[in-house]
Amino acid sequence: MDQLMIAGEKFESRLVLGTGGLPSLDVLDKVIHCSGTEMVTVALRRIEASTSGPLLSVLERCRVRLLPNTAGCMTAREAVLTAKLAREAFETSWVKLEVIGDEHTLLPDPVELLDAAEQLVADGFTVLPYTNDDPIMARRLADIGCAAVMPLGSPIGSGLGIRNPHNIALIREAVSVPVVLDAGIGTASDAALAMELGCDAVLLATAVTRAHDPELMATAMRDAVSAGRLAYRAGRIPRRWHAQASTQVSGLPEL
Amino acid sequence: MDQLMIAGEKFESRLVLGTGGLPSLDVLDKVIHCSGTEMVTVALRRIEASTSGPLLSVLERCRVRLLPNTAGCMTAREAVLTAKLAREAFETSWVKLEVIGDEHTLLPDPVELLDAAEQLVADGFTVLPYTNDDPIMARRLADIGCAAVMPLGSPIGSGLGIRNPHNIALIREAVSVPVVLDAGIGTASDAALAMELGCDAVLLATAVTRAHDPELMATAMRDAVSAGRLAYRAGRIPRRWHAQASTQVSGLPEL
Amino acid sequence: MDQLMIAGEKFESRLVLGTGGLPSLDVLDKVIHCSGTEMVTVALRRIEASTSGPLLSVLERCRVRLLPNTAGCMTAREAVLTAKLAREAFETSWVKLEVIGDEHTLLPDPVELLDAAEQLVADGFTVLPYTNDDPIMARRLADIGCAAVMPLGSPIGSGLGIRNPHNIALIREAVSVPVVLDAGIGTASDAALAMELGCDAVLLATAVTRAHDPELMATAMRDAVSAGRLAYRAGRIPRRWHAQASTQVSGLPEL
Amino acid sequence: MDQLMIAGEKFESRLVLGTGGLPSLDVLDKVIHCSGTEMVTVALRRIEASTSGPLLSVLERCRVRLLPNTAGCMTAREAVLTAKLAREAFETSWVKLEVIGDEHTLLPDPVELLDAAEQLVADGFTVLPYTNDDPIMARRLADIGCAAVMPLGSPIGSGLGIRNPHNIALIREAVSVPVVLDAGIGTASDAALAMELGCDAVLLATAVTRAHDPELMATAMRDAVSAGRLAYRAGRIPRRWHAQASTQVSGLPEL
Amino acid sequence: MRITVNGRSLEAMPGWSVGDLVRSRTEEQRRVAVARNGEVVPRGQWDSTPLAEGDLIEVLAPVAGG
Amino acid sequence: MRITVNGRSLEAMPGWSVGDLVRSRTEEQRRVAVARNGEVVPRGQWDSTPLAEGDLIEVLAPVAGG
Amino acid sequence: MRITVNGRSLEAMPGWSVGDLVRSRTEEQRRVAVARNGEVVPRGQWDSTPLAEGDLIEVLAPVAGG
Amino acid sequence: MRITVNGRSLEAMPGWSVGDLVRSRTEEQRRVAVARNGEVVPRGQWDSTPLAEGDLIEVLAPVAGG
Repeated sequence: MDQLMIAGEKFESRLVLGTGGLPSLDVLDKVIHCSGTEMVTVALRRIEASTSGPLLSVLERCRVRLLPNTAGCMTAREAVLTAKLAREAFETSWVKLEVIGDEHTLLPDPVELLDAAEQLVADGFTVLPYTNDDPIMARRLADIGCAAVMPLGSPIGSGLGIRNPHNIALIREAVSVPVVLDAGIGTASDAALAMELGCDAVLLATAVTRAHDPELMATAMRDAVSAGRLAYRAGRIPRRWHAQASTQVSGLPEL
Repeated sequence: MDQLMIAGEKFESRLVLGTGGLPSLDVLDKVIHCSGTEMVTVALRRIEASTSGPLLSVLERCRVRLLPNTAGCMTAREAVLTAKLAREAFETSWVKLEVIGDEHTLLPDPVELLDAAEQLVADGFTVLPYTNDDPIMARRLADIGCAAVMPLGSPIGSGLGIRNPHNIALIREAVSVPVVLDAGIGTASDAALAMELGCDAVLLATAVTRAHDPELMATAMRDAVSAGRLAYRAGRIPRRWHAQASTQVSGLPEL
Repeated sequence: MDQLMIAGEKFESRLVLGTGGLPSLDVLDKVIHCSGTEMVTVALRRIEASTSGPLLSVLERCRVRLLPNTAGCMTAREAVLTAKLAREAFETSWVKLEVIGDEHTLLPDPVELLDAAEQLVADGFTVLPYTNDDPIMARRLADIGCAAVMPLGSPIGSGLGIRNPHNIALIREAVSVPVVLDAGIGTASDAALAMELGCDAVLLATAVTRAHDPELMATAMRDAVSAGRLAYRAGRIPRRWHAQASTQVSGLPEL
Repeated sequence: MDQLMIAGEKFESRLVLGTGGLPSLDVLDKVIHCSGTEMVTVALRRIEASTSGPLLSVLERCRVRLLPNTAGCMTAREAVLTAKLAREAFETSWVKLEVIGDEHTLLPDPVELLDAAEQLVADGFTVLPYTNDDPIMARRLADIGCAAVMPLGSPIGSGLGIRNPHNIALIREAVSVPVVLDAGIGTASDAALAMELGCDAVLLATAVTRAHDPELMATAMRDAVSAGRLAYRAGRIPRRWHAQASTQVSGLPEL
Repeated sequence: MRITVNGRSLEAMPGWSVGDLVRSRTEEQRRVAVARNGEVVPRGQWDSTPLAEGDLIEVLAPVAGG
Repeated sequence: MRITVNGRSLEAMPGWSVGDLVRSRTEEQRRVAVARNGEVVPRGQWDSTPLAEGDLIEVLAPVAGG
Repeated sequence: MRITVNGRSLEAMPGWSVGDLVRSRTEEQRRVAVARNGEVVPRGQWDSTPLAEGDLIEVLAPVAGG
Repeated sequence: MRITVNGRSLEAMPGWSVGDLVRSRTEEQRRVAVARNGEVVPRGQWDSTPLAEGDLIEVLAPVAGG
């Protein structure tokens, strides 16, 4: 079988789902079900602002692995502390490591990210860093012991898709850990393309949660990730400048 | 249910499969099965060059609708006669109308195509013309009574995907008959994109039959067409220049 | 010298300028001067709506060739009559032949266009047809005696640039008459790309006349057309997947 | 006048030329002359491998500013030492800072680059760092006192152009120092696009030095940079989904 | 005698020619073109072409164009 | 009687019909179509259509197609 | 004894522990995490961790996240 | 006295300075830079810098560069 393996854990689904942005939590279980995901991201906020009750009952019912994020952190210190608090709250040492460098673009800060990743790896965390699409950064993150690298396609929530497919392909060449395309996916073909470029999985939230019909889009993304992965494994035809007949020319009658 | 309707016929699958280019016919039924298609294209050639036996037994076993093409014809006269011969041979009045203007690009000739389409419509055929991606041509073909229009993404067998998505979207605006993206699909994300642009179906051959693993690619295309259609119906998020947080900012702790 | 030759006429400039859309005619001569153009398009309208006086004095002062268009015509009959009226008014048998198929997209109607082109060629006109980007149509127009073919990059005034560079390159392969990229240019790099694809000239109006600063943009387009043409002649480097050092590696010190 | 200002120095030309890759130095002065550049990059190698004589006589005759690079360095230490040696040899404190992370892609290493940049700025160098296209990295380089940032369009010598125009535009928003697009330019339209995105200058070598005709391509690049800059200043038209007539509709006759 | 000129119906003086009509519309006759009932009337025939009941006339002049 | 079948010239038996010709080429006549001098010969008329001197015949059968 | 909890200053009961504070905020203590002066307070130490003058406390709970 | 110059080991004359070494390599000393054991030797100190056993010397000169 063609399973995804991250840090020794097996996954049938190659779609990681972010839960943020849904109009209401009522549809969360349906969305998770339609997407076929086995891992969803969650976060921590001050208890007054939290919605833990409904959220967690759904997530437990769905039996999905929780992947806490460090969204909103802008320094390694904040991110490391947030990861430790998440380990307490969610009883998992897995973390989607986000260290943001700018509030408009929400792009990751490479310096703070590497610093936080090193500290967390040293502390025994399974670190999945949200990074830019720079192959050198990806290799550095893999070299310091991250369990996967999660390059962006475009800014979080922008729906701009994969702006630089060449870099994603170079990242796939550069590291041996799983590559998870994270951020920027807008629609199904973006997710399929990510997989065709050799990504091992796709992480998305907004594309589903803020779609006009989140359930339909969740199903679309399930199929898109499957389609892209199968196409990658199937080996696509080469691109040609001119045409190539798909019906034999031999035996063409003279009419 | 979200069915495709062409000339009053209902289809569950939105993938039309060309059968040309397979290394051997042994895998044809597997490929058809994996693709989930309900309609495949076939052609006529001189009997010495034909492979009718195995081909037809497979196609009959698979219970798929046959869509004869007029591949190789360069004039309206040849195409009309070929369509009539196909009606005899395959006992169907449906035809994928191809009138080629150039042997390198295999691009359709708009003048001969319109001429042939008018004659065949008048003769009671259900005409599905392979056309360029010009919205005006598409409207003309629809106006003269074609059952669908089948604009190209790029040259046949080129695997260049959809070179002009804008035109495909304009064609979707311009006609009320089904739009079937025909020719140029190279991989799964191309097929998904076609559906996201509003196409009602995708017709492809080479992308599957000449893939390294045709069965896997057939499955990929099945999922890609499904994904693209669902995404189209689900309503994608808008594109944004900057980012939009997918985790709430309210309640962010001060750490 | 690298001159453009259309119907036996030599041009130093490869930029044809449309005059429509300027905020006022006061800047027309400056714009023409900055662009370096030697041929501008003009039109005929009912005399009450016309602005002939100032327009023509400017154009005569600039000593540019006039290229009347048939903008607004939707049938071959209208276009042929308009061309003949323009021949009377402007005393030239050159015509930019436009036959529009749709008022939203202003895309050319291939059937009416071919009909009108044949009639005008037979009547001794020098016909420069505005056509879609279909290589087969371009070849047909050349075959019936058009002096050049003018494929679109994208819809008139859309500023969407060249949506299908592949087709433009195929047109360049398909015909021996000059290829003039007409319609859709939004900015300088679009015009440069047109020339790099092998076009012999670029025709644009809106990109300059509706720019925030038409004079600056006219200069930009002059340089862009020159740059693209020179790059085409210079022979660009091949594209590589990986890098190639631009500083020699031999003699690298050990520091 | 629209001058480029870097570290208090004024430049009329916005094209910085790399001298590596020429078939022979005989054409160097012609290439420099055609390009109109006022600043060229040079390097240091072991004296046995050097070509200093002819090179320097040409460069002195051309009266261009020399910009030594640190090409080939893979650590901050090597790069800093190389910069200091270049300061000795070329009697300039300006440096194109390159610290490469990978020999296949020659992509910059963000960690070593920041380290080297900080040391060199502290030592009084005018640092122009070759960086990836990450807006956060660009801002960090600007914040530590670099005189400009030089993001890549694509890998050195690849000719793949600007793979991620969105990031280049975001970098332009993110920093106040000059942005010089460095690496990846393949042809004229790439250089024009860089300027249209708001870059203050373009640095290229291979596109000119390895072109089939370096002199012609140098002229092309001069015009392309000018065209792109003028278009940026002129303010391009908005993109529209549909068309906008460039000839007035009022007064259209009924023919 | 009723004719239509540039889409407007009007009463033409009896005996008027196309030339009279054009002159009544503009002093500057260079660059003007005239269509009568779907046919070009060449400048040289303006004065020898009488207007007739029901004529559809278009008198056109240059404008800037794309 | 010389005729051309699928591009090759041959001598046809006197009195032969299109049906005879088809049967001489294949047992499996389902899915076969015949053109004679640029016209379709419907299956039902194969036996009642005699071959004539100079006939251009195309006997076609299915192949995989794109 | 003044402390700051989730950004708001308040008067804490003398002798209160972190555990007392958490319980005063929610019945559901599963999935809750507490930071005190920039350090995690593990669940097991809540009750043995007294609050002190000027403590900066963050009491956090799950939310949906991207 | 063995030293390494531009990657090649060689026997240096006793008492030689960096300046002597450079002059032995090239007449044109403008635009030349020298590193000794990972440090720049400024032109002004070439003659006052004696070579020592085991020195790692790089003598560099300009090349075209990207």
